[in-house]
Amino acid sequence: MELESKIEGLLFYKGEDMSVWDLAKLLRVSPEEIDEALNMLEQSLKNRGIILVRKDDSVALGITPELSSIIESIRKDEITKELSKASLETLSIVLYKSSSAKESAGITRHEIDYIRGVNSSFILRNLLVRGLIEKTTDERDNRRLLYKPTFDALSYMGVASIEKLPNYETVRSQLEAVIIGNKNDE
Amino acid sequence: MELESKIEGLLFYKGEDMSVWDLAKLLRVSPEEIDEALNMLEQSLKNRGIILVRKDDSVALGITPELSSIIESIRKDEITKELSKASLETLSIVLYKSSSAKESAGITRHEIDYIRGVNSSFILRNLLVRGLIEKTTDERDNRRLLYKPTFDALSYMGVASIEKLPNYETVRSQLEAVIIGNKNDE
Amino acid sequence: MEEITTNIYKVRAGTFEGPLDLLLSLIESRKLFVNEISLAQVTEDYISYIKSLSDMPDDKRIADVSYFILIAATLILIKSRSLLPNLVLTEDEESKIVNLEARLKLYQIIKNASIDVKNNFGVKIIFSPLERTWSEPLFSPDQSITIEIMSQSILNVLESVPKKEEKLGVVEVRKVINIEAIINSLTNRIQSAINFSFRDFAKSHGAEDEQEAKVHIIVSFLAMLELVREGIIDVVQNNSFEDITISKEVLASSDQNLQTSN
Repeated sequence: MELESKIEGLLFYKGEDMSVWDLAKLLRVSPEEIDEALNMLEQSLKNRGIILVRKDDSVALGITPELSSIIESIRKDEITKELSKASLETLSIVLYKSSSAKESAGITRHEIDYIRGVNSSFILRNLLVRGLIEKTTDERDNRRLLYKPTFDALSYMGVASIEKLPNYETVRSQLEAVIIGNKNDE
Repeated sequence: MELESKIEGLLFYKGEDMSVWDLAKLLRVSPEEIDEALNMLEQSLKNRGIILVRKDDSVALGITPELSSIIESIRKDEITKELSKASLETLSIVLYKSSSAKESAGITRHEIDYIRGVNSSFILRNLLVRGLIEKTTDERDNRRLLYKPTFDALSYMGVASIEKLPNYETVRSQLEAVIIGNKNDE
Repeated sequence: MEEITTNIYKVRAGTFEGPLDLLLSLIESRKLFVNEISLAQVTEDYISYIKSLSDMPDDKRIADVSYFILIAATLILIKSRSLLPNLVLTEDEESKIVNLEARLKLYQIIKNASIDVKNNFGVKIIFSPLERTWSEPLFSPDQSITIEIMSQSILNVLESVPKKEEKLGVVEVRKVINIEAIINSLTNRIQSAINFSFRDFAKSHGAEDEQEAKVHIIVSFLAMLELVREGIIDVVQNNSFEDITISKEVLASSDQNLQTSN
C-alpha cells in the first residue's frame, strides 16, 4: 500500500490535523518521505470530495468547499460568520502577516497593536475563543507569545493553505516593501 | 463536480452510515443515480486509505483494514497519554458546572471556550474518547449539546455528590458570572 | 462593496477602530496618498475629531482616547513644520514622522486585505468532518484525576479569566484634559500678557508625572493650533532651540500662515 494512502487513512481516522512528525513516527518513515507523499496525496485528491489542508507542519483532511452549502444545510449547529470590523482587521493581520514559513510563523500582540494603532487584547481573546487564531510560544524565545491562524481560519476562508488566500503574494510583497523601507521602526 | 465526489465528501463529513435515499434527497438526484455513482466511487477508492462500506441500503466510508494495527496504536496512545494541564482544567470546568439537579446539568462547548479563552474542541474530543466526559442534548433545546462528567469519572474520584466539591458554591457562582458576562457581550 | 466604501468615508464620532483608521479615512476621503503633505492637510480634521471624543460623556467615550492623543502628537509635529517653516525637528521627531507614515501604509495594506477576508469569510467553507464515533469510549482515567487536582485546576481557570475592565480595553485611561478648557485658559493668559512661554504654559497645569506632562503638552499644543486657526494668536519661534513664544496676534499674518499650510 502506498504511503500517501496510509496517510489518507490515518487522517480520515483522526478527523483532525496531524503533524508531519507524528505521521512519520506512526508510519516509521522520515518526515521528508511524508512531505513527498503529502504532495502526491494532494494531487490524487484533485476533483474529489475531500481536500488536503496544510498549515505549518500539520495537515488535515476537510470536505471540498464546493459542498459547503449542502453541508451547511445538514448541520445542526449554527455557524457564526459575522466578524466585527476590529476582528476582521486583526484576523487579516494574523492571516497575511504570519508567513507559513516555519521559522517566521506567527506575530506578537505588540506587532498587531502597532499596525492597528490600538490595544488588541480583547479582540485577540475573541478570536481565540472562536478558534480562528491560536497562541503559541516562540521556539527560539519562550517568553514571546505568537499568534497564528488556525486550520479553522483557513477553512472559513475556503483555502487549503495560507498561500491560497486572496491576493496573498501581492499583500505579502506590499507588506515587505513597507517594512524594509522603514527598518528603523519601533 | 462528479456525483461520486459529492457522495464521498458527504460520507466523509458524516463519518457514519447514510442511506442511499438520504443521499439522493440531499444531492437532488434519483436513488438509481446514487447507486451508479457509488459503484464508481468504489472503484476510485481502490488502493486508497479509505474504503466504501455498503450494507443493504446504507453506505459509509471506512478505513482500509491494512491500517488497523496502526490505528490500534493511535487509539491506545489517545487513551493512555498523561492528561495535560489544559485537559485537567477543561475537565474541572465540566465537573464544577455540572450538578446533581437534572435541569441545570451540563455546559456547552462555547461556554467552555469562553471561560478558558481558547478553543477547546480537541481537548473535549480526547476527554470523550477517554470516557471522562459525555455529551448529551439539552432537554429544553435539542440543538444545544451539553458536556457532563461521566458516572465513571465521578466514582473514580470518589465524588458522591457534586455539591460537596471544595468551594463548590463560590466556584459555581463565579462560573455563572463569567458565562452571563459572555452573553452580555454578544 | 458600495456599502463598505460609504461607511469608511463617513467621519463620525465613535465609528473608528483607532487613530490610524481615522487618519487613513480622512486621507482616503480626500483621495490623497499617504505622505507628509497629506498628513498635514488632515491634521485639523483629526484634531476636531479628538475634540468630539473628549466632549462625549464619559460612558460613551471610547476607551482608546489616549491612543488618539499619542498619534496627535506626531501629527502636530508635521503640522507645525508646515506652519513654521523655520522649525527644525530633532532626529527623534523626524523618525516619528517617518514611522507614522510607514504605519499608516501598513494599516492601509491590511485594511484592503481585510476587504478580501470579509468577502470570502464563511462563503465557501472547507468543513471538518463531524466527531468520529469509531468505537465506544473506553474509560481511561489517569492518576491526576483527583478532587484535589480538580479543585486546584478550577481555581487556575477562574484566575485566568480577564477582569471586566481589562476586557473592555479600559486598561488605564488617563482623563484627557478638555481641549475647550485649555483654549479658554490660553485666551485669558493672552489677554493679560503679551508674551509668554509655551513651555511655561504647559507646565502650569501641574502634571503629576512625565507621562502626564507629555499629554499636557500635546493637549496644550492642540489648543494652541486651534487658536492659530481661529486667528486669535500668532505663534512665533525665533530659533529652533528656543521655546515657542505666544503673543497677541496680528490677525492678517496668521491667516496667511493658515493659507500657506492648507
